[in-house]
Amino acid sequence: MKLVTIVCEKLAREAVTRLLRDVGAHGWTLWEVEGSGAQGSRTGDIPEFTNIQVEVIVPPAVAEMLLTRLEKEFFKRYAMVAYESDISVIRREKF
Amino acid sequence: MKLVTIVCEKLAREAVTRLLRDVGAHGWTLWEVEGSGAQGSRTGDIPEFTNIQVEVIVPPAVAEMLLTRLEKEFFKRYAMVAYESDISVIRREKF
Amino acid sequence: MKLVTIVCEKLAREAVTRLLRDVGAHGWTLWEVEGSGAQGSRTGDIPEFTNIQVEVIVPPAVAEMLLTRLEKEFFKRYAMVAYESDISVIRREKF
Amino acid sequence: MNADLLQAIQANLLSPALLFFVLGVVATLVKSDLKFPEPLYITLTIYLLTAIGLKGGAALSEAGLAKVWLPTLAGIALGVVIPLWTYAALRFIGRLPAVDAAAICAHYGSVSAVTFIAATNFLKQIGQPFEDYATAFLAVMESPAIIVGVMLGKLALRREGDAAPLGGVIKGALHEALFGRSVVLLVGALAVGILSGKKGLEATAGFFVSPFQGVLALFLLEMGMVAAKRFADLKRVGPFLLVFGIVAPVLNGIAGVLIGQAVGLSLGGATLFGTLAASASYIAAPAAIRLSLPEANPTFYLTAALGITFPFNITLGLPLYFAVARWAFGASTP
Amino acid sequence: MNADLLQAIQANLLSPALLFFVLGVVATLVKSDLKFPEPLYITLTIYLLTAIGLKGGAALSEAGLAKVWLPTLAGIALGVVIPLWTYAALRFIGRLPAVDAAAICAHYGSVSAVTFIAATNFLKQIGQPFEDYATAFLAVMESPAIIVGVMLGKLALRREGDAAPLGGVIKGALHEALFGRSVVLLVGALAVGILSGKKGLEATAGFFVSPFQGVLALFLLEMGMVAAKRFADLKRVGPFLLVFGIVAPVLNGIAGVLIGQAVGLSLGGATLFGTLAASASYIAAPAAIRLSLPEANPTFYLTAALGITFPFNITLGLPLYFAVARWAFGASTP
Amino acid sequence: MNADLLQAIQANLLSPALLFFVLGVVATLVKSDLKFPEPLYITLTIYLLTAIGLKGGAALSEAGLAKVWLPTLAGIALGVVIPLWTYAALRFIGRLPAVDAAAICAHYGSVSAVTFIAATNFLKQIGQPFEDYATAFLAVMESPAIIVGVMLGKLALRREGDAAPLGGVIKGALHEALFGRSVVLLVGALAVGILSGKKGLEATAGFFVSPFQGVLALFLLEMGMVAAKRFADLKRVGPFLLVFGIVAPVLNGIAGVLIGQAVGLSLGGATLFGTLAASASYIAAPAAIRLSLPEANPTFYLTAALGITFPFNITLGLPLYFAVARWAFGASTP
Ligand SMILES: Nc1ncnc2c1ncn2[C@@H]1O[C@H](COP(=O)(O)O)[C@@H](O)[C@H]1O
Ligand SMILES: Nc1ncnc2c1ncn2[C@@H]1O[C@H](COP(=O)(O)O)[C@@H](O)[C@H]1O
Ligand SMILES: Nc1ncnc2c1ncn2[C@@H]1O[C@H](COP(=O)(O)O)[C@@H](O)[C@H]1O
Ligand code: NA
Ligand code: NA
Ligand code: NA
Repeated sequence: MKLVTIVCEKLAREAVTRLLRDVGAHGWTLWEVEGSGAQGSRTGDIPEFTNIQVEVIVPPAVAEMLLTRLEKEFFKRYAMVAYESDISVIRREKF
Repeated sequence: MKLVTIVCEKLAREAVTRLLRDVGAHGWTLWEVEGSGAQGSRTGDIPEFTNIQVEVIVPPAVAEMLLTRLEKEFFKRYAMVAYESDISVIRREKF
Repeated sequence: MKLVTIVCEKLAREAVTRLLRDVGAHGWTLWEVEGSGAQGSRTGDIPEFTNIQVEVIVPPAVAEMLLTRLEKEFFKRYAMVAYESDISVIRREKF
Repeated sequence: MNADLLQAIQANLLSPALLFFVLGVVATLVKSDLKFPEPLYITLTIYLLTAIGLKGGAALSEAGLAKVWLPTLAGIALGVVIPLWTYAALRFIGRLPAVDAAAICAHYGSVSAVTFIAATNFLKQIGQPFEDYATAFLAVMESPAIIVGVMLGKLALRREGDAAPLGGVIKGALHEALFGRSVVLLVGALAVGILSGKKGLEATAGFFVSPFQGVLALFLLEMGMVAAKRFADLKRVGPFLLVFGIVAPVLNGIAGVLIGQAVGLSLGGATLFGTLAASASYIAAPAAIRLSLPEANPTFYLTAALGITFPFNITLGLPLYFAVARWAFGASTP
Repeated sequence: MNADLLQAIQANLLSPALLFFVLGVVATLVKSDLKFPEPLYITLTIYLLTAIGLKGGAALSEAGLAKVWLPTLAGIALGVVIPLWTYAALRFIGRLPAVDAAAICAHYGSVSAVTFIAATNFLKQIGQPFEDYATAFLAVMESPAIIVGVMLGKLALRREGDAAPLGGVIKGALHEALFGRSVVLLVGALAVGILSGKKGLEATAGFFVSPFQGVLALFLLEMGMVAAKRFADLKRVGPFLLVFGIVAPVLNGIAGVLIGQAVGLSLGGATLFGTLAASASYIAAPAAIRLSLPEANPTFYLTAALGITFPFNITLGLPLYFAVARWAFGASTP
Repeated sequence: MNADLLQAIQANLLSPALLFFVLGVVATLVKSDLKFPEPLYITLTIYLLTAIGLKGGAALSEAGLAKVWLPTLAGIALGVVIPLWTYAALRFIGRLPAVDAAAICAHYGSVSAVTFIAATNFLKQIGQPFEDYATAFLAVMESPAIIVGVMLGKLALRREGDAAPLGGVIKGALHEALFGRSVVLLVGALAVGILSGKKGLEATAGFFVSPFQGVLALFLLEMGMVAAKRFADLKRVGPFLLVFGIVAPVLNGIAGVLIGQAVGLSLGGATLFGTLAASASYIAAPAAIRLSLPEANPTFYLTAALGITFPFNITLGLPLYFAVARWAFGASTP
């Protein structure tokens, strides 16, 4: 299985979770983070300047599709970073 | 070394950390997250509907034991997801 | 690409982010966590007893340098754990 | 009588607290991005419990034990009896699995602090005096039902072949029932109120008394959102639980009012006693049950307690229990 | 007149609220580790919006609709006209990209609740009466400009070849403009205030009224830090936007005062009306724009609204709009 | 005299603030899941510091500088002398490592705002007047000891062969000591209070004054939990530090009272001055020391300051310093 991690501004939350449903993820985990990157530092004190980190467990094919669509549709619009890594889950059938 | 990640409802916290001690983990890291999965969305606004994410660094043998016990004892009872991944730590002797 | 994860006490935050800039990381992501380890449990209720988790995406060479400097300069001073893992990012040129 | 009830309902529904509750429901239904952060929810809970505990304790220190011991015992008895009859109803009429019936009956036997507070608010709104030390009944009624419910559930699991040692689980449930955060805050603040007395309350009244009703209104805004999020689960729990979520509090509420009168409480006090009997816990019980009876399905008990009974009680239930009390006390129209 | 203005400026700058704002700016500039956690920021926002809504609603329920409909319509009209003229200025004088101009004009056409609250605070400080129901104008002026701005931006993107269906985006923007958290809280609390009336406000005054000015001071401490963090971006937005961030509110403010007078508001009310016109949204608009016009660069609109216009308005703007109102009303030195 | 002391102790222990502190200790000892979220802790800290700063500043603006400069200088002097003698004691009697002695002495030379606030609360409780501008002494006494302690520590590390450049570290420590969040809030709010004066305080009294004692009570509930969590470390710090954690504040407290009297303070003011000398910092100092002297073991200084001295001071210390002041001023039983 793949774990896809997305770090992006909080205001993109709706758009990101909608995409996750679109590509067929069965669940996700999300929390608020602070960050610093090319688009300045996001200090986490007011909602307009907070990031979220989203982690989603998906099969490799879905991971690929997800990353492709993030690159095409999101990267020029939102402050965002995304990557995937290998994990081994219990209850594979769940994802 | 292995990093075992557990995402589960906050109310399982005591039970999970007890298990970690049981299997011999020397430490853990934990924070609150929101989530969505088979058992509905956990919106993070009141403690009854919040998740926690627990990350624990353990040797491979311990990781295996931990995941087995999670599967046997926890999965039918709690909203939960668990997986392991490979990491390389500094100060291996610590874990 | 490498993902370096650092879990340390919140009071080391300034020192850690300074180090990240020093070794040439282009960004980082950070949030507050609770933890338990060799130096006792950090309960996350007051800033003096909270941890942060820092995640930073860097090329392998930078990751190595970062971990080496953490080991040399930070580990005897601060409650801290650090490890690296392999990830594949989109937009490699960013990091 | 009917006109009285309507008037009481109207007075209740037009209070800021209730209107904010409705606003919370509406905000969720229109999918607003309004959301209370968890630390705010916890802070409001801490505030409401300590404030009511402190006031109740100060009142206790004035009233003395003589007036309080009988209704206190009655409250504990109710906390044992309510889970027993509701368990039977859920199991044999509702045909729910034993462990779910046990979990639900623990919630209905235990009490909801916020419902109690809303009731004091309602009585204040309509100018009906009540015993301020009634908080003590709230405090003693939180735990017994949880322990009864957990024991019923564990016995059922045993019969189904679960060999887990009972002792440890009961100990855990006892600990949670006695030292869970809501019980500790409430009982602790009661003790602080008793020890520091009227003088202590006066010194801190600018924080614990004057802003109280406004804080309650803000909290009910959040509770409206929390309750409305459970509405989606209403179809999942089946028609029996929907009916149960309204009939059980009404029956418990009427019984509570009558018992309250029998043990010597005033009209206002009996209304509060009825409200306690009618209310279903959604802070102490869910935490304790999740820890001690994780086999029970939370959708059932949370939806019933939060999605049905809580909204019913704070909107129509309170005026109803008050009307019952007025009828029982033979009171004439004021 | 000049002396009056100076005196008003001084009264404003020496109020605790303004001084705490300056403290926030200083704390950021000296790189202190002082930081408000996000839940506190959100809590303060919720408090201020519900408190002002409740008060406004109670005032509305006394004043009646007859007095309110004309200025309300005027407010909505301003919310449509301001984004149009500012869009033209940003586009053709400032030569900004169309989508950025659209985003910015939405912020200046919409309103800042905190600036409005600071204005009521200022009027209270100097003893100038005003219409308490003015909150209603704040409520209706939040959304129209956002919708106008999003439509302008989407039309521009179309011309540039973006083929995304307009309908969905406008629907999303409408939803955010009507049900975004600040609008829901403000309109909802207004409704609560109207329904529960003076009695409801009195019951909760210990929370929603007496601590209000102090809470505002604390919030402005945070706003000082937030605004000061934008100062670093001032060089990035270019000289035009710097000038725009001060000239636009002044022009809008003067227009607002005169229109306020024309539709029958008092001296204090016209000052508030001018302040609303002058203020730039930094809660409702950024969220809606980020969702509906993510192509626009947030550095532009956030820096202009938060880093320039907000500090200008609450320090010098308020006394200025008041001076304009005094002049318009031909008032003599008090 | 003895009877007086007992009575004062009782008055202190039966105040809601102290009782809530005890409740926090108990909640931790019985392993309740009660927990304050960090944002609430930070919010309470911000509130207490700004409230006390504002009140102190308003008092200063009335009193004028003439009355304040001498005790202020005395306070700074104490902030330099206390770390010197405690360092010597820790090093040569306690035989602690130099860097740990340096870290601890910084905490005892610096001051605890909450202990100070508890002292004002105590004096109010027993009806003893005091100088409201005493907050100014609190403000100036936070930093000097931290700087002294860091310098002592760095010199020690040098002798042990650490070649790190001293300049940078001292600069960092200075920055933290002068611009750390607690100092900025306190000094900033003092300045706001001075500038906005009595009028500003009155306008915000509904937030910064009337709820103050209640907020303190809630905060002490949290502090009770925080302190009790350190109790587990008591055995780890050794018997010397246990004794030091009580003897040092008593000696410093007596010296503080006498010096306070010598520089012209009233009975109440001298009690506060003694409390400041006796108190050990647990907000400003730990942060600064952790950053500038990370080689020091936090278990030592946090356990001593939070686990021993803080609980001692707010329970028995306050009445003791008051008794000393009464004796010094030759006051008869009231
Ligand atoms: N190298 C990095 N390592 C970890 N997180 C990063 C990195 N670069 C950016 N981020 C995160 O991604 C967010 C958006 O990045 P950016 O679009 O570069 O501003 C930042 O606010 C960080 O939270
Ligand atoms: N596919 C997934 N990816 C990431 N997190 C998940 C996924 N599925 C479930 N989770 C997390 O695990 C929690 C429990 O899952 P569940 O038992 O499926 O409701 C959810 O609330 C999420 O936080
Ligand atoms: N085995 C582990 N797995 C995950 N996190 C750990 C582990 N050990 C320590 N930590 C984290 O690192 C922090 C510092 O560790 P220590 O220096 O061992 O006290 C702890 O508070 C935990 O948050
Ligand atoms: Na009940
Ligand atoms: Na405007
Ligand atoms: Na001291």
